Amino acid sequence: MTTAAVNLDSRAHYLNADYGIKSWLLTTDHKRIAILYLVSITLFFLVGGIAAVLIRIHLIEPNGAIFEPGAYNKLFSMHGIIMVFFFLIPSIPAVFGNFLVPMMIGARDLAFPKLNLLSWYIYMVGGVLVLYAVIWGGVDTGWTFYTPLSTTYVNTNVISAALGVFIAGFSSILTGLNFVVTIHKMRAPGMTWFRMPLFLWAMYATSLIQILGTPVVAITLALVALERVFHVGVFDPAVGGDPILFQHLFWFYSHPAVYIMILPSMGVVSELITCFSKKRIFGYSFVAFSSVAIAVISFLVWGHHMFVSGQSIYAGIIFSALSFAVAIPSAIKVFNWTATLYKGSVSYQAPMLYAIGFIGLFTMGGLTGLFLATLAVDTHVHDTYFVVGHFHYIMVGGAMMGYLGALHFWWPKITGRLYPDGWARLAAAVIFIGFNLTFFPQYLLGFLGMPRRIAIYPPEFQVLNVMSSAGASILAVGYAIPLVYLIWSMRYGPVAGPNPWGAKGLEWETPSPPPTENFPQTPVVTEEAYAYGK
Amino acid sequence: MADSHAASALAHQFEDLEQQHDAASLGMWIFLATEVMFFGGLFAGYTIYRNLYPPGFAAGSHMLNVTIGAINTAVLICSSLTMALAVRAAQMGKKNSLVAFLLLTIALGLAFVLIKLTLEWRHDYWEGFAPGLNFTFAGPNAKSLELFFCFYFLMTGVHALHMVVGVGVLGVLLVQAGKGRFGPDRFNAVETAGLYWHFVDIVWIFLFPLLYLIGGRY
Amino acid sequence: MQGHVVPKKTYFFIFGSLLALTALTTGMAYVDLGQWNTIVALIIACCKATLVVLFFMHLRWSPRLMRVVLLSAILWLAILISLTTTDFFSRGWTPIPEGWESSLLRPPTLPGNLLHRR
Amino acid sequence: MWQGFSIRPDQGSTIAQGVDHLFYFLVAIDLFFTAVIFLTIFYFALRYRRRSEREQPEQIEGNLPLELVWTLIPLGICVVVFLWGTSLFIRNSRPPAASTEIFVVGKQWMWKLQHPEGAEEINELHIPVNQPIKLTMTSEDVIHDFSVPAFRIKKDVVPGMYTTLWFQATQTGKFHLFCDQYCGTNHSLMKGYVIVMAPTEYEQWLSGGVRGGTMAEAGAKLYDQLACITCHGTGKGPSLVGIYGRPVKLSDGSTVVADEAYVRESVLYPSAKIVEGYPPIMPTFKGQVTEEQLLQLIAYIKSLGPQEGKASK
Repeated sequence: MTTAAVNLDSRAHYLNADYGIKSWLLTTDHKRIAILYLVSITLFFLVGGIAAVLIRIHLIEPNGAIFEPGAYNKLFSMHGIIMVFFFLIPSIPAVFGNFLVPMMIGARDLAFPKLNLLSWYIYMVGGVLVLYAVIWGGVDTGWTFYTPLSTTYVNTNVISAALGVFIAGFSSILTGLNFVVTIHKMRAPGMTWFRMPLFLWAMYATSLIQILGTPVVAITLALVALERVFHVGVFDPAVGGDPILFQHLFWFYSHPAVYIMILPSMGVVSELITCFSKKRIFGYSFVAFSSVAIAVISFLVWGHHMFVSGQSIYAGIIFSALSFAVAIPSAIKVFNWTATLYKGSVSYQAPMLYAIGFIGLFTMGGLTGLFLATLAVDTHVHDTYFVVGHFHYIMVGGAMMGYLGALHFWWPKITGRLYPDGWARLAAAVIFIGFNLTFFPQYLLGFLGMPRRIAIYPPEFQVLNVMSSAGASILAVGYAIPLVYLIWSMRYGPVAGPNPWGAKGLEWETPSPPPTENFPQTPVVTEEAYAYGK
Repeated sequence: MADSHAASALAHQFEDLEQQHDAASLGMWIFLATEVMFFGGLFAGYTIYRNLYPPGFAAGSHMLNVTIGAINTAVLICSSLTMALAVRAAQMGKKNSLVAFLLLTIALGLAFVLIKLTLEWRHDYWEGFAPGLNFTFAGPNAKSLELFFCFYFLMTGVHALHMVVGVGVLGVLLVQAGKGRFGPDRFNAVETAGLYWHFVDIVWIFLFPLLYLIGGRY
Repeated sequence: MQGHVVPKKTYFFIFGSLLALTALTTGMAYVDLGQWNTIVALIIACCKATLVVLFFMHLRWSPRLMRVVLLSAILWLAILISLTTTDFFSRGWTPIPEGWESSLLRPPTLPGNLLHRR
Repeated sequence: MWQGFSIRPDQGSTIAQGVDHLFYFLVAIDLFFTAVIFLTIFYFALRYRRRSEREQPEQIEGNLPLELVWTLIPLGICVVVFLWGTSLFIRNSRPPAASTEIFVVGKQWMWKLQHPEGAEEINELHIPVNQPIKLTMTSEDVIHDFSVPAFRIKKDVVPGMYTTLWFQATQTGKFHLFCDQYCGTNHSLMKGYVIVMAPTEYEQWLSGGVRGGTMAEAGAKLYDQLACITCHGTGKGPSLVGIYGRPVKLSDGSTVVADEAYVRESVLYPSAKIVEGYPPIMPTFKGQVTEEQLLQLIAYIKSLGPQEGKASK
């Protein structure tokens, strides 16, 4: 083990380039900033995860096992705000995007390294503000901040929570901006658009959403905060304002935000599937353009969150039609991934298990989205546990599986060490089983009509709720296992070498962990992505 | 001399100055796209309410002083000109005229904000047109008038905030220009700040008719 | 590497046009054009914005990519505004009962046209 | 825990069946595609598993016809589902002309409902079966959502705006009414029931009997209306507080337990059993109270509990 440590440190790389807390907090190295994000989003995930576990324990009893309704409301609001804005949205872009975008295109760093560090600080300021809000006094508006509840009727820390999200939004915008400029301007010689790994296409599409959507939710939440401070009524019916306008502006961002979470995972899955079946991707251009198509169409469908909101039914019909449109590129991706396995050389190391888990869960989550795009059916299941089940299949089943897949795939590159593959496979299986047990019953609950966000429910729903809670405990164990062995591997894991998976891509051509400048000299690209035949 | 100057101007992640220049201006254009959407939220709300309450919005608009609005528009257009000239001076390496034009731009920007603050906002406040602070109007369209003034203060306020940030940025550039930091090889900062400044001008070009000229003055 | 240097004359010409257009738009507000007042004002504003973007912001001499960025920003703004207004303007098409009075409801505090827009 | 467990909600309205058919159609589509994807992956995973580290699989670039097939088939399905769902939705949003209109006001954290005849209720909506009902709704404070899963209907209740819903119940019974839009602290408690009654019962309910409240509250009202208090609270007659379930000594020396039958007999035939120490002055209420009202009176007397002067409930 000690020899391993000697091996890694015998040469200069980004981790041993400098030591001390200052070398981390003032770094402009994209790889170190990625680590800063990795640590901070893990902390936020733990906070949000504890809230989730408490929610599920509470719901074992129809009358609620632990909390008063008011406390329960604060708990699910905290879970939603932290998981959505401080874990899922930054997760893959801020950690793996930061680490990989420059390496995959053969650049030394992102286009604006200082801006990149600034993004992390902005994110932390927003995060601290929100943590303050949820821990000292709490927020009970839900992550959706619906008016006039949030502006006039609740007495909790709405202002600091809304400002926290507002501030964190700029972190997301600047990260997206950095990626788009980097992908446009910093590609190594020979790295044409159609030679780029699909992860980069996905990151590019994600960045478009971050750039064009986030400012709208920022100004909207700023208006909510102002309305609370000054009691002016932009969304207040008492002054003639319209609360439904708030929903339009909010969902204009917050629906595409779902694709900020899922698109990067789709990019990761494209990398994993090709690597572990030793094959080029089936239908490269279809997979690449479907990412961009998803990003664009995602901006046209927000009204399906408002089918029963009092929105005009004609607008509802338009939004319903457009919502179906977004299903097509998603379907194209799933079929192409499946076809990539055909005649491949498929191996089942841990990252591949996560990728296959992603495809399964995303398929189930995506298909249940059809129910919610269908006006007549949505009328029944809207705002019920069906919706909760659906978006957890996408955001936890999909985005989280992709995140863990990425973590296991690039961990040797990031740390230079391997983790125990057996444990990793076990964790993947436990997570897959726990996840389905947790969230599948929620579809049934929703069909039966159990509303979301309630602390007390009719006793006939108890069986399914208990199943869901049981699943949640398995899921929690599943998430804890990687935490243990990954930390263990940082010190005791075997040395990985530059390319432990036999993967293609520029990031694998440099040592693990990579040197500060990524490449000894600027690489020249001569072949397409996923050239596994060569 | 020119070579060493160029080398120090090039950040380590870029291959050459052209790449660096393109990246900087692309970055700023993308940032401006996000600004369009940031103001876009306000414009969307404005569009909805103006069409729901045409009389209230017209009445509110008539409470504003067109002359001051028009003068301020002219002030901003002047500042855009001086900013464009400042960029030109930087491109050509004329240090003194760069400093002069930056100073002029800052002065015009401050003039705009001061006119806004003293002649308009203060006046509107004392007249009782400031929703949430001092709103005393009680005419037939009081509610929709209040909504108009909400948007008036929000939009002009966010715009003025952008002006103040712009003035701050130009201040930093002014100090650097005084030290002779800019030249034909190195004017990205001035150019991107100029893009931002012109964008803020464009926002006002739309705010002026949308806020001051509703419903006709005939 | 100094980029495109625009002649001073061009800047002053654009500057003059912008001032003239400002005067024009202010003047037009005093002419009764009915519905068209707003449209004329917006057209003039668009012209001014175009001048600023093309000349002051050098878009005329910039790579095509910058134009794509600008156009997509405008397109996205159009999406936001048009799809939102779709809702508001078609909401009145669904018949709403003529104002019922219920003893349970507080007297309406609204300016009115939100409730019974046709 | 398993009581009332089911995975199919009641179909309580004319709308429900149509929605369910579409729902099950979608379930079928989901199952089909999930099965196709899962089985294909499993098959490929086994068939093409890596047998040696050195094997070089054949590289396949893609297949345009295949791409078109799996673009067009989902597209076709989406078009079908969209048209089906939308036409159903439009039909479901159009109330028949002959609907009875009921007004709904949402308020933190209760539902106030008002019938056209003037009857008002809270958190309970009594309606006749097989009669189209149209709800016109607004809110006094925040956004609520009127949702009756058994009827497959739901609509936000928005301040400053009227929204409408309609349904026609097809079976009598008691169905959950939820607030589905999170509305603040006691959102979880903002719930109630829709009680669907046979038309005759509904008429009876409307005409005054069972309006609002619990049985005991209705009994209390009745107790008041019939002026029972003029004797039973003043000493002219025996006090009724806490007598329920206790033995009562009668004037003929015997004792009876004051149960439901005894109370009923005393109301209808007061002279049958006279309590010791009181004169037989009570008039008969036969013909003045219905059976249902009798039950309410009994419920009220039960609720008077053991302590003197205070209702335990």
